[in-house]
Amino acid sequence: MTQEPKAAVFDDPDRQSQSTNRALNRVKKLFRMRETGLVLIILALFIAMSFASPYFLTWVNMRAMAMAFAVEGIVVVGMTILLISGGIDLSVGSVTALAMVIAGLLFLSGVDPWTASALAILACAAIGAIMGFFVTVVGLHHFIVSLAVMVIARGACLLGTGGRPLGLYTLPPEFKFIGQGSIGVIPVVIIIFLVVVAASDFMLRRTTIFRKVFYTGSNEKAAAYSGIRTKHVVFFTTTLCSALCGVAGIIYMARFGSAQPTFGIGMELNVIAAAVIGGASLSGGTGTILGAILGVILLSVVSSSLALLDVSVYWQDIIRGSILLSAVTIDHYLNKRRR
Amino acid sequence: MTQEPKAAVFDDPDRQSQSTNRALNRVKKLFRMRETGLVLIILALFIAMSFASPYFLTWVNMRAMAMAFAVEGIVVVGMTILLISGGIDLSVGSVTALAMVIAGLLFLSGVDPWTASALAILACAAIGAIMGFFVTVVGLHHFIVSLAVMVIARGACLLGTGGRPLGLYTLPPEFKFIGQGSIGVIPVVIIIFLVVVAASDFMLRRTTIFRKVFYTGSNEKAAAYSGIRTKHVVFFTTTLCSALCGVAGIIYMARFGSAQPTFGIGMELNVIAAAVIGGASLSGGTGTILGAILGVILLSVVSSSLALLDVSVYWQDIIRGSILLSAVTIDHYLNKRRR
Amino acid sequence: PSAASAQSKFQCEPGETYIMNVMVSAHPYWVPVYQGFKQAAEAMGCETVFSGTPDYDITKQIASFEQDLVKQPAGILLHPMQSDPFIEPIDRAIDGGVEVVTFAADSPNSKRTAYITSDNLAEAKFAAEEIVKQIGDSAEYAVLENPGQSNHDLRVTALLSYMEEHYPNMKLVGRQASNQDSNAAYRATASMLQANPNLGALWIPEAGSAEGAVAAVLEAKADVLIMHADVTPTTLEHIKAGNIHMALNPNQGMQGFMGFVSLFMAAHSDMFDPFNDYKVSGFNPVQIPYVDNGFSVITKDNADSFDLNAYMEGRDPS
Amino acid sequence: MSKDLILEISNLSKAFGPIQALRDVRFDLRKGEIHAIAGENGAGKSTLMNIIDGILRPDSGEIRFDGKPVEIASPAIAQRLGIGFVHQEIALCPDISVAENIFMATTNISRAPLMNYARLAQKAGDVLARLGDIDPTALVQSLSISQQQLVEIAKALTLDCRVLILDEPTAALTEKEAQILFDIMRKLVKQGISIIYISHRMVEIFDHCDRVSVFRDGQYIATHNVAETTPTEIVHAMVGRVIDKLYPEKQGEDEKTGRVILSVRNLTEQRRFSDVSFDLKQGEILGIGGLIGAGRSEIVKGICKLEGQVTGEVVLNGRSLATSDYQQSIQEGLVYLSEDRKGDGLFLEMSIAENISALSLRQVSSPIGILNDGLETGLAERLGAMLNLKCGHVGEPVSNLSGGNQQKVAIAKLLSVNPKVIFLDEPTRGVDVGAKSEIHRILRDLVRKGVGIVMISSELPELIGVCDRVLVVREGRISGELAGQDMTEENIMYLASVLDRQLEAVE
Ligand SMILES: Nc1ncnc2c1ncn2[C@@H]1O[C@H](COP(=O)(O)OP(=O)(O)OP(=O)(O)O)[C@@H](O)[C@H]1O
Ligand SMILES: Nc1ncnc2c1ncn2[C@@H]1O[C@H](COP(=O)(O)OP(=O)(O)OP(=O)(O)O)[C@@H](O)[C@H]1O
Ligand SMILES: [Mg+2]
Ligand SMILES: [Mg+2]
Repeated sequence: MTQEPKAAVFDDPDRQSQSTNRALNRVKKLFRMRETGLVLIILALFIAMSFASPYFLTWVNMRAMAMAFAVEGIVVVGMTILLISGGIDLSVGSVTALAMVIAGLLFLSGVDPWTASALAILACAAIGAIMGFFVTVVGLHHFIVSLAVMVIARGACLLGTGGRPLGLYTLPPEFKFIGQGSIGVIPVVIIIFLVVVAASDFMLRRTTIFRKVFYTGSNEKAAAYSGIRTKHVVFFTTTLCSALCGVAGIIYMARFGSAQPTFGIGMELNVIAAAVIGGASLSGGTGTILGAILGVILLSVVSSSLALLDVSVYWQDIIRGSILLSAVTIDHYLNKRRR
Repeated sequence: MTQEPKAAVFDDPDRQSQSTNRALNRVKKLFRMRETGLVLIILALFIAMSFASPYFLTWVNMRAMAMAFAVEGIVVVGMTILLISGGIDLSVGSVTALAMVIAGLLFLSGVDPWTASALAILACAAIGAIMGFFVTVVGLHHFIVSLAVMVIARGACLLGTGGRPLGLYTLPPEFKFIGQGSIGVIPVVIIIFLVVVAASDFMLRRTTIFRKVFYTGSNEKAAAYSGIRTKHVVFFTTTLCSALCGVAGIIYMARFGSAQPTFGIGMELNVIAAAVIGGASLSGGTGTILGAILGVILLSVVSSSLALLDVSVYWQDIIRGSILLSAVTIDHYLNKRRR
Repeated sequence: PSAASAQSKFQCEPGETYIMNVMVSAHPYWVPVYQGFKQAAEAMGCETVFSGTPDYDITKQIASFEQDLVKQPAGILLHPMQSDPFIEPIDRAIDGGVEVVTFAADSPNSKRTAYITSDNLAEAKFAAEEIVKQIGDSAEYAVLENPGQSNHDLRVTALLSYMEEHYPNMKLVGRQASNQDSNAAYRATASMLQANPNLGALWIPEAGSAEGAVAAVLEAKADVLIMHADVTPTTLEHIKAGNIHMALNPNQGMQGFMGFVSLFMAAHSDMFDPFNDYKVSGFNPVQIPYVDNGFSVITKDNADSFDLNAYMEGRDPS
Repeated sequence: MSKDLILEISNLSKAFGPIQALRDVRFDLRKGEIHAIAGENGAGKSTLMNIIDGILRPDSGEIRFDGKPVEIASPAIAQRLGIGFVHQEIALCPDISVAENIFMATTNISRAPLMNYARLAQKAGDVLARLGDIDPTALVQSLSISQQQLVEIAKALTLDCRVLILDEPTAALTEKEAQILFDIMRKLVKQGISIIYISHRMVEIFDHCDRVSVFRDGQYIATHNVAETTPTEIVHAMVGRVIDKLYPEKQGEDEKTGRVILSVRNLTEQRRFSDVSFDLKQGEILGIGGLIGAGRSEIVKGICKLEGQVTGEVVLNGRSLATSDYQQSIQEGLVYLSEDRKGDGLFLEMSIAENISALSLRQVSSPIGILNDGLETGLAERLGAMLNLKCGHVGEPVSNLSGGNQQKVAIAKLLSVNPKVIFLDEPTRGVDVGAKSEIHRILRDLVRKGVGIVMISSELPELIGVCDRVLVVREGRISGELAGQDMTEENIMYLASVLDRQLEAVE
């Protein structure tokens, strides 16, 4: 139609401004990043704490704080990916405990700890696969499937141990090194954590396989129409989350030198909270590893700070909850304004 | 409007077949009802249990089972309505405990127990209103808000009691009657439960106010585009759920003659599970009170049965989880076939 | 033996059953208690059942208690999760001919005939004295706790008030909740160590948190005396390795054994005619307000005897 | 003959429970043709396409592709065969960028392990440049529904396909975008691609297609060469009766009262529109035209206080309104029909009856607010019959309905109240010819009863055929007003797209 030549007239000036526009967009993007708000809030907490306590900004304290959230952080990575794909997993706590118990029992029965750990992680992946089966093939909701598995896995922990923690003091030192050793000044636990985070963050943002996770979670129908096997994707993320719980369980085992059948009760809420604070949506399609990890850090720094300041235990919960609520509120407004 | 005369032309032949159609539809509806599957599963459990244990089908056992789920059932009603509106509440356990603690402290400080209870329920409603504020006005997600409130309310319980249960042995008998008395052979607790269930079921299905809850949860935007003040609706359901927790807390207090700051830890998952088993969707828009109550009954019968059969505690969780998973799977297939 | 049993009054009728009812029934604490309960029962030719609820949920425990009653046992050894809620059920049981004895937690206003427990005050006092003995009476100490769980609360508060009263120069520098979560205990201990470089001792009311606390102390290479109540295989190993100074473990076996014996006696009160008003007032003549089952002190030297897994080898847990 | 057939379908049937959506249908598609499919709402067109794309499985029947029998079990298989599909209902990922959405299928089968976002955005930009002004890096959720429709089309165009299915692609497009689409279609056909084109707009079928197949009630009726048939014949085959007059009588001279029902003055919203003023007179249907993204929807939503921070005055029957939200607007008698029926028009999993009564719960309940099932069913059945709604019974969920029938439910919802002014945003989007003329007739009747009607439509013939007066919106401003003989497609397009205000003076 007649408009076409006119459209061309439009094009030219547009093209010119495009390159400057793009550079501007990048800067804007950085500011618009969901994570910026969280970083600011955490920074504010750090500054406040370093005034409140001279011990806060010490290397040892930072190290201890990092150790306290690193392993849970691995589970958070799995949960975030699962949330992005539109799922949820309440069984993370029990599956983490089960990994310890399986590896511990195998080790006590004479299997070498590395093989035992590998088998335990495999078993956790298998549990994830079973959940994936019930979700994708049978068609049940993640929530209810993982709730049932949470109960079953806890039961398996109790059955395997008679409810008693397994003492694994005899684990060889090279195995305990995973949980207790350091390379240079940096604890191995933190190195593992950073590797998992960096790898999963990169993959989630940049690889074609993990992009399908976003597509599936954002609109399963649209993804299916584009030929994506959405059930495979959900099956995969469900399995991956449980497998990462397995990894976390093994690290805990190496770290504490014991397998505790009651470990991780209530952990699921903490883990989901971290992911949600970091921008993951419970309805799928959005979320970043970086954000989720910032969420873990936020929750962890608050807990550590309250301990460091020796706040009365009867006040701690009230303060912790209030800080959580304020943090997400501030973050929400920071995000809103930036848009 | 103009259509009326024309509509009449259309109506005549339709009307004739309508009455037969309607009767047929009703029968079909009964069979198509989501709840039929659950009823069948629960019946099957009852029959199996009455063969497995001579004690199962006794009046005393039935009474004990009903007493165990009646009060939680009231919370489930609130949660179901909230889920239908598209929300979720993780704070139900702590808020229930807080109701006891507030009423208990007031009573111990000399307030008469009825006033104390009314104030406690009001306080719970206020907590719900605050959550509703953060969700509707600030724009945060129910999950994270209620998680923070769960922590804060638990903290308040501990702070108010120093972590120790309040002995309320001195509660007057007419107050304890709510929790411990019977009218005829039927415990008052169960009567209250039935009244709440019947009233809320009726309202949810038949009143215009609660219909708006369905519209809002089904498609919030479409509801807004139908002139429904969706924020008011969500605010209302959030407040109602917490208020019902308050009611439950007061009944527990009357029943136990004490206020327990640690009551209801982990209760939220149980309550949500019951609603979901009963057909409520976590993404809003669907759910029935009847279904949710059947969900509670199912969970409760399974727990009671395992206890009655002296199943080894180490096996109980595994069996419980497996029955839960099988039940929802069977229910899912029954529903699928009927469609 | 059957001839002999007919003569002794300390013998059960065939099929006479006693139940032990607890909350969080998979918790390992109950295991040695139930073994003691069972050993006494076997000696008297009685049947036993282990019952309760796997959950930390008072309504479920009451429901399970009421279901126990349906079976009309001779008696129930009960660990009531909360005292007052059990008053009515216990009274109803006793009025219905089922004897009830409580252990480890009490329901003092009910009609239960006996209460067997560890003396948490004695444990706390012992721990306090030991701490002072080891690090002197003007040092810094801290505690981990689990607010809301009564016996743990008692172990902590009793120690604090004992210190305050007897050793006013001892300084409490940290009081943190770990709620039996080893990672939370790790976090709390690490922070306390940061804030208090001179921390001398740590008292922990249960073993799960002790595992996390030890990890933090070892990592910080701090010289802190750790004492805790209860025991797990891992804390045992830490005791052997000297990372934990000492653990105080309630004598669970005695708790179960004495629990059974008092229950049996209450159920067979016809063998006992004491000098009081029980006949006119209508209460059970066997009334034992309080039995202390005592506690063991676990150190490097005797740690090997406290391996529950070793103890349970070849025994039936149920 | 069969050598130049790319797709042959025979004896194909499909049922959804008791509803027989397709009965023994056949269909064939030649290489390099544009083959239109016509049929009433619920005739089974989308169902057939969903079967060809592997989204649904047929109950029986055979599909031959390129002469060979095939079983299309999933969209992935359809893709491998070279079938591309633009869905009637927009299916995009809202949280993902436009570029990624467009290349979702490509990403899915790509061997490259890493994403190349820069290239993706650039390629998407190239495709989009042909269609309209859309930023490839924007998130889909920030686009208007018509822009989303363009993205859907762009998505199909990037597929390397041999058969392209377009299921009512122009329902939400204006003339300009539609023309661009037709140009592209013709280029594709020249490259040997075959196109299946579904539309309820006869003009499009007769202007751009080679053959047309007609379906009715799930049955195949006939196929004609477009050159050898007439719209009347096709419509007759579709609906089984003759529709003599496509549009109802317009307002007669004697009906002009000059009484103003609604008067809008200086309505402004920071970013979306500014300085909008117009009057709606009694007895007229007022149309609003314009290009995609011009701001038509925003203006109307602003009047109803549905969205945005709006300043300016709205006067209803001589009284200035002080409404602050839509609830109050409804009470004053202003109602709005959304253009996005799936996103904000309907409660998909709820029943037809429950949908229809959503605006008017008071009508189907007792004074104390107890719902009356009978009244509710009655209302739904009455309005359903009036709009010729095709459904099993009004208790079934709306998600079971065909697209056009869903639109009828949305309209029925509005008609259930007694509004003073109705704002309709693309009211006949996806509605078949028969029902469309029925809706138009109802609108005209309402106007005669004194109800004010404002209708946004992107379909120019409809705008011209139904409205008595048309306002044209460009870039958030009213750029002109047309009435009577001046209402021509050319004039509307001109006002909608002139480049700047000075040019207007040249006219
Ligand atoms: N998922 C479903 N469940 C039940 N019935 C369905 C379903 N999908 C479609 N139908 C029914 O199948 C019939 C054909 O629907 P279809 O969507 O193919 O119609 P259509 O020709 O595309 O109509 P329109 O022009 O309105 O888009 C309709 O009667 C519809 O109600
Ligand atoms: N929620 C929103 N956020 C940002 N921009 C929006 C939003 N809604 C609409 N817009 C933009 O506002 C402009 C006007 O949109 P509007 O829907 O009113 O156009 P329209 O004339 O009705 O055309 P259409 O045919 O696309 O509906 C468009 O450019 C659209 O992208
Ligand atoms: Mg269609
Ligand atoms: Mg529009």
